[in-house]
Amino acid sequence: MKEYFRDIFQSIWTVLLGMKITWKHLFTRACTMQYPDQRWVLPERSRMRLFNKIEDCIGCGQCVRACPVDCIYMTTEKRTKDEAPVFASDGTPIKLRVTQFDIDMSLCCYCNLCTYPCPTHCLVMTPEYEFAVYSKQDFLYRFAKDKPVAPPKPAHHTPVPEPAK
Amino acid sequence: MITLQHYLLLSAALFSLGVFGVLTRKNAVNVLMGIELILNSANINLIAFSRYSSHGLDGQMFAVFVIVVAAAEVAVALAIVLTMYRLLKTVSLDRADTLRR
Amino acid sequence: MSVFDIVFCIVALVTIGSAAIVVLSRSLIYSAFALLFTFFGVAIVYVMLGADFLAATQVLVYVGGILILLLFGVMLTHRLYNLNLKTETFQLIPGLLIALAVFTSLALAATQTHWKRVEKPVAATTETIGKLFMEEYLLPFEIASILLLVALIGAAMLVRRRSDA
Amino acid sequence: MEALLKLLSDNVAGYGSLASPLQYLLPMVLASLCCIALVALFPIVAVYAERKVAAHMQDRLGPMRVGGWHGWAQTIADGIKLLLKEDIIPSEADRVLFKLAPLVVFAGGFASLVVLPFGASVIVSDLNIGVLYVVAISSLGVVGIIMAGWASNNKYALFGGMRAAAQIVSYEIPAVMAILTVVIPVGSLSTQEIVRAQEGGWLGIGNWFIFKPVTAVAFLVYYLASLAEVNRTPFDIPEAESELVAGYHTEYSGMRFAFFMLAEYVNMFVVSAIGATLFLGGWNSPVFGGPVAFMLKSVALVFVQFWLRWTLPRLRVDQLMYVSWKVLLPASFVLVILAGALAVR
Amino acid sequence: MILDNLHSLKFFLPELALTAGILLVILSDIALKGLRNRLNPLLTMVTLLLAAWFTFQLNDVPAASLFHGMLAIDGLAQFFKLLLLLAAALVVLGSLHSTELASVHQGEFFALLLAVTLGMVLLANSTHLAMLYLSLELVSLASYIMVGYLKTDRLSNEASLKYILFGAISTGSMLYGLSLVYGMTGSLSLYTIRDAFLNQAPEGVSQFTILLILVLTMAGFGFKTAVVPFHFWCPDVYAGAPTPVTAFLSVAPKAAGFAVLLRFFFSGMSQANGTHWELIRGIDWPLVLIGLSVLTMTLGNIAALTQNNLKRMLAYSSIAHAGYILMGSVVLTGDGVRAILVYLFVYLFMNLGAFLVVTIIYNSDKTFDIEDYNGMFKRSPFVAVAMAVFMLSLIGIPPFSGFMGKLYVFGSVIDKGLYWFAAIGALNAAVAAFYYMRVMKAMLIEESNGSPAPLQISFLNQALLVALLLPNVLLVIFWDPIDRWTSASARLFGGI
Amino acid sequence: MQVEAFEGEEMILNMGPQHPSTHGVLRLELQTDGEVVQKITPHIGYLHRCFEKHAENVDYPGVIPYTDRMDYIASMNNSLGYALAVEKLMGIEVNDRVKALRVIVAELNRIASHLLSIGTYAMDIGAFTPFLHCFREREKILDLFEWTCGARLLYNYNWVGGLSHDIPEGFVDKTRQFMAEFEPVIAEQNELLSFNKIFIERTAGVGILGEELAISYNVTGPNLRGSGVSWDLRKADPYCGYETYDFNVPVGQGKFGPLGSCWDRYYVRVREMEESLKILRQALDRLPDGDVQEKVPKKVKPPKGEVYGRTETPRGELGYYIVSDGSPNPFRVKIKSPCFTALAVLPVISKGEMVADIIAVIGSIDIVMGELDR
Amino acid sequence: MKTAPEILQVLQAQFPEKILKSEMGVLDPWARVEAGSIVEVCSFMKSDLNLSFDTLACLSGVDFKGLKGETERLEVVYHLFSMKQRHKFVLKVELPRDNPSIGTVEGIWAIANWHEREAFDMFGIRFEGHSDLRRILCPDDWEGYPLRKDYEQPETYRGMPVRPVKQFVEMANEGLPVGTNPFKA
Repeated sequence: MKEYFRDIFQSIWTVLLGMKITWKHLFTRACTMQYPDQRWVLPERSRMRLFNKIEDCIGCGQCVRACPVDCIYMTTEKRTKDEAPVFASDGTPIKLRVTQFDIDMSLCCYCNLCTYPCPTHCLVMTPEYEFAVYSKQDFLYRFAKDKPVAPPKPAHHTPVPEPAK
Repeated sequence: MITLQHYLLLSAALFSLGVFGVLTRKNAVNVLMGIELILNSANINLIAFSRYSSHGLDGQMFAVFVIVVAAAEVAVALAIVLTMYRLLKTVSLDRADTLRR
Repeated sequence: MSVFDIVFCIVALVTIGSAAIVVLSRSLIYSAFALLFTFFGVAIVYVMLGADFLAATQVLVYVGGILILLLFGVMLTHRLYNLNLKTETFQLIPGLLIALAVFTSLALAATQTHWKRVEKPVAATTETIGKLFMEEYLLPFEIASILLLVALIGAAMLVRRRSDA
Repeated sequence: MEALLKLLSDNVAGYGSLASPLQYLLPMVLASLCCIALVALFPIVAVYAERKVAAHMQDRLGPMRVGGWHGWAQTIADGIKLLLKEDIIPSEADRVLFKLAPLVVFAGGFASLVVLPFGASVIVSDLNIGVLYVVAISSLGVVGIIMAGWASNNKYALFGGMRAAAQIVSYEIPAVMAILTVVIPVGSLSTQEIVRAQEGGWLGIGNWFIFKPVTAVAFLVYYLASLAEVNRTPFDIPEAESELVAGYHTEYSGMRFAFFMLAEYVNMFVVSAIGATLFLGGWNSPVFGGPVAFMLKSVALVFVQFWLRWTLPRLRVDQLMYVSWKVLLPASFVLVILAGALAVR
Repeated sequence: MILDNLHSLKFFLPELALTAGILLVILSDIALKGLRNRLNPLLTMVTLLLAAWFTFQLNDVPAASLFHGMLAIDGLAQFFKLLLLLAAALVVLGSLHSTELASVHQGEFFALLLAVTLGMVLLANSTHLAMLYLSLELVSLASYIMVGYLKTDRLSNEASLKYILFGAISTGSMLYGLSLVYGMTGSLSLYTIRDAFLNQAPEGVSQFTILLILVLTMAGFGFKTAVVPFHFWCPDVYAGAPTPVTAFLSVAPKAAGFAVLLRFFFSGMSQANGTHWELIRGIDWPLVLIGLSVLTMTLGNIAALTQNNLKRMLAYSSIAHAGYILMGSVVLTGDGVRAILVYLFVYLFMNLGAFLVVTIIYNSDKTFDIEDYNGMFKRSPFVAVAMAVFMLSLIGIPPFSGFMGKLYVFGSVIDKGLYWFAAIGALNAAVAAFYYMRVMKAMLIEESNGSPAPLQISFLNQALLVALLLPNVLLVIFWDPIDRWTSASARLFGGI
Repeated sequence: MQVEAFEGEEMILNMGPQHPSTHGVLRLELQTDGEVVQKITPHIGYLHRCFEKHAENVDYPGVIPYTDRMDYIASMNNSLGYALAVEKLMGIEVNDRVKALRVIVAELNRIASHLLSIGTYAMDIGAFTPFLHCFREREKILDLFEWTCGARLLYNYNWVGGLSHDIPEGFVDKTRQFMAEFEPVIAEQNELLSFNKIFIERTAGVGILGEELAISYNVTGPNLRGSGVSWDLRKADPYCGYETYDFNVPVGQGKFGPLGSCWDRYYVRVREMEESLKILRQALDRLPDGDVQEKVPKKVKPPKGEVYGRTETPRGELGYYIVSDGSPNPFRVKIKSPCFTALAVLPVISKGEMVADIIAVIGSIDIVMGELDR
Repeated sequence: MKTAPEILQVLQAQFPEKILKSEMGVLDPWARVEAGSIVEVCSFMKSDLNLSFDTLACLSGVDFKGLKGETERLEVVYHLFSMKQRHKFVLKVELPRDNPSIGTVEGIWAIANWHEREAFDMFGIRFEGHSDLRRILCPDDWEGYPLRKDYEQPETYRGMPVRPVKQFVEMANEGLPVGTNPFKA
């Protein structure tokens, strides 16, 4: 019997306590950010959109190997001796012509693993986060500017997951 | 002009529909619905007569009791029907024939 | 024909029509929901007969109590999720004949008899009913409460799962 | 309505010479138009208010875009969206009942407005069984809820419908008992009579039933029971989204869903208004009486419903029944007996 | 003399005692978990005794109408009160050692039994249609539950389902009939109804409507008394219900049903005139009852002939007895009413006795089949002989009290000159002898086909059996007080 | 003719895979009798990506983004476990700064995970406001993470032999500020939710998980501690220098109703947040200098062998069984998921409870389907 | 608390013939048990008061195929821990790759139920006596055992393609108008 009334009292009391808290919050400042009007300033390390400065790319393919989800596709061909030497902005000579540098952003897992091994730091993740597109196909980013001179080889493509040999 | 007879005819119709339901339906709950129709028809009678009675509200008082009894009756009947369902997994009256066998 | 008459005709039609659905419909659940309209129609008939308290009681008890009980009865006594709760009928023709005979005789009685009747104005009934309950009808009132108690205990006893002997 | 009739016949020349049915018809139509306006407008405002209240209690802002200032037009936009949405009926559902159910639920709430005393003469019809009428007519909604739950052909919906029915039926009893504690001293079921009985007193509020010992507790009982009757937290088990998805209206969308929402908010208003009528003095007020005071009181009670909803978790279905049968019911019995004893004295 | 509520209370003590008993039993069932199994029967018995004592106290008060004309207190009321209380007490004792009931929780059982008793007492005395309907429903509702008390038993459950469906339909029809009565007379009180009929112009009373009312209302009374054609429920319910409940139903509600039948037709539809009643305005209700009576006893007896289940056989036999009892009601004389009372009184002992034997044998053998009763004499001569006495009494063989009931009933009919009616009755009694004899033959003469282990009978049941045997044997010898009591009791308020 | 026991109305209720409170794509097949659940059959695998197969096809560092995606609520802890396991296999010992930073991010992530768990649990029970209050605090932690490693959810921060980034300038102060703001929130949530009578009624006494049962089902983490077993890998099998921190292991006490109920499990999480704050404070105080990437190998190629590494994630013991064949790709990686074992015990502890209780139990064992299905 | 060699000693004393091989010097010392007696060994390890391995932390299948210097086989690895004694041990069982079958330890540690279902699902190892050996992560009608080294992923499942029909890059290489350089502008 005593317990019965204690339970009733406790119910009412804890409900009142809770109501006190919500009442207090009714007048605290909201933490919402009004997104398109106010904008988040992302820290510089933010990993959002991949960008490749193709001019600096030496076609080493380290990023392709590092990518755990195989979303980077690269085709290169050797520059012939007679072509004028090309240098990346940090002075690295570019021996390969990158005829295809595609990143399928719809597959990217934003792990950043591709950018670390890049010797010329041309592949970076930018803090740019508004890159929605109307068509999913547009998530295939094609960076390569050079057209292939040699007959095209089949693209380096590893389906995910790769079946065991 | 609506007169007493109209109400009585309405109640007669309800009563016979109730009797029809009671006689023809196999489902116990459905039979209960027929019984409710019968009780309602009697209540219409009582209240109609009360409207045209010379003194007092006897008919209405009686009707109140009928409503009360109807509620109690339905509660008990449904309890029995529910028990039957638990035992036989059906409420069809033609399955309730163990007693005849 | 006055407005009153028209209303009565409509109400009577709805009442009888839905009552017919109750007893004729092959779907149990339709029968149950048709009862709603029957009960409501009857309540409106009460109002037209000047029994406003009775009308409210009718709605309260029949719609709020009995109909819900019946609905629960329907749902608890069938495989819950079987949408076509079809029920069978038997002895359709004899039943029809008997019902017709009953209706004819009741209708005859209703129309042929000289009922005792006086024309009197409609008056509010609630207070009178209240007084009657406390005076002339005190005993039935008390007996009705015992009846309800017995029904309550009995019904609870019957549906209780464990018989805590 | 009677007041409206009088107003018309007093001020409109020749009104009295109209045919008698017409004479009654016009105020009837006017009154129902007012009710429809209330039914349509109140949920729009209340939904917006609830979202704002909820948002601020959660340190959010809530709708801020539609219509400019603090997103005031959000619910209007939502309403339009609901109206324009495709009308989906599950293929295995029972079409007739599925379509009928929202109307039945809505009718229950709508019909209750008839006896709400907005002001001394602002009432559709001062029935002498007013309170009983509200209690009776509100049971219509339960049937509609079961209908919706059944017709959807969805287990969750049916679960919700059955729970709702059981819940509303069991909480009706303490609610009615609590109402009785007011009816007994007043001696009338008419809502206007009850309001008039609370006139005057200390500071103009001393006669309100909430300031009297027995009825104050009764108010608590009534308010809790009414929360359960309109399925609000902590008693929102029929539509508990974490268990039953959305309860009986899981399968509803578009217009029909809007009807359920309207009915829910109208019901919230009705129970609050009845609470205000019975316990808070109705349109009585020391400062300014009439419809404004009545609405303010009702809205305040509605606000408390919001407040509780955004504060509390919900009970389990058996605990719900426990609260009804073992806490509220005995309490209300005691209260009725006390009220009767006081009335006799 | 019509009394108001407050002044009625002191004449209402038996019923008050019963009400208090119901509440106490329920409370003790809830509150005293440890004690309740022993306390509840005790409480019930005390309640019944107290009620009986209060009834005795009221024996000499003048006839009156209580609670604004709701109830009558008169000789008939006193008689039925005592009869019903006695039946209830005997059934309480008989149910204590019933294995059927032992399997379920019994707290509610006694509350229900008291409720039925209260309902019956009120039913027997009510003179107001609302009161009549309510008390009828109280009796019915509680007995529906009692019939279905063995809720895990299919038979019991089916019996109660049939009972409640038939009951609801019958009482619904009766209600419709009552509403027509109200319409014709504008009143619900039986006395005012009679006055209204008396004062009505002859052409105002439509014979057709009256007939309709009689048929519809008889549906209700006939249901309670198990009169053909409202008897369909009876065999199934008697067979399915727990045996003590069957015993109770076969005696007490039947008696109450006859009581209310007497009240309705005698107080409400006829006018007392010296030693007999006169029909008013051509309401020839006995005509209907004669037909029903003949039908009832004939059908009941013929159906009983073919039964192998003793409970079903007793059910049909009880239908037949209802037919005999109904004979007393059609003669419109005080003797007829007294015959009914006498018959009900002796029927109580013989029928309860027979059912007690059934209970005892079921306790050990778990059977109701007559063939399984073979060789009972070897196993327990006492039980076999007792059963024989009850059977002989039921037939109406002279030294036993059953004979007195038949004597009074047939006598009253012959008195009125209805020789053919009496002849039908006698013929029926002869037919009935066949199936009663069959039971006796099985128990006394036939050889046992199973193990002839001696029957185990508890001391309580033995004592009870003796208590039921004695009236059957001795009443004829000490008949005088019974004769005086019944003739004093056959007196309705506002009647003769 | 006597039927001994009633059979109730049995019906099958499908809860999930799309249901508001199954915490992802869990499907439970409930066999109910009215509101009471008689039998529960969990059906999992809706989120199955075959992580273990993936892991065999990428090199060791490439597995880390995948581990992040298992328990996406507590990615830091997942990758930490993997990194530690591989380091153990390769015999790399990282410097103290890396250790301390790993502790800091792991504990921050633990708080974030528990906040989400508590918040969604409140929502399961029907209280919406605590959910958003918890999320508000969680966002602050995610801000810190984003600042540190550039991502809010899937960090790829713990590398084999080091960390991807050092903490940014001012991180310590920001974290201290967060801690100062966060501590009163715990008390407030306790008042608003934990000690609310309705909440207690809903959770205490429901889904009792006994000690024996828990150990037999290898239930770990807060679920195990909720049953009163003081077992925490940070104490029992320390890693990252946890043995040098001073903190307690909160266990369930059965304060309301029997021990091991939903409330106990819930409240263990609340108190663990306080303990995490304690650890954080010590770690921030001592944070030594050093290069977080000094040991990061260019080519991760562990020797032939195998290792079973386990860490205490917010959900319990997360084990990595790694078999190396000496090549750059792992030969076999098997995850022992704490959610897996917790869900396995669900049918046992919630049998005979009501449908609404199932929600409470699911919420209290705090499963993440990403980790469960892998 | 016992060290691994001590545990091994106890085991060897108890089951002299059943312990086929063991390695102690590694990170997680292990012992290989004869496949037929794993239930026996496990129940001993749980019930023995000195060992009291009360929990099965992990049960893994490993498919040794295509590994130089190793016989082709399936292994079931039991990681056992004792919460009371705070020590650990690893048991291994060797099974043939075709039609592997072993007794269930479900009766010893309840969690084995799910772990064994997973091993069955992924490797096709049958656990004899298991109460409910169904697939757990894959759909019931999935074909093949995904974690076996020679598993070939099916092209379709119930008519649905299992992997994307075509990657965007393939479409681009075929000259379809797919993809842009969003940074061109």
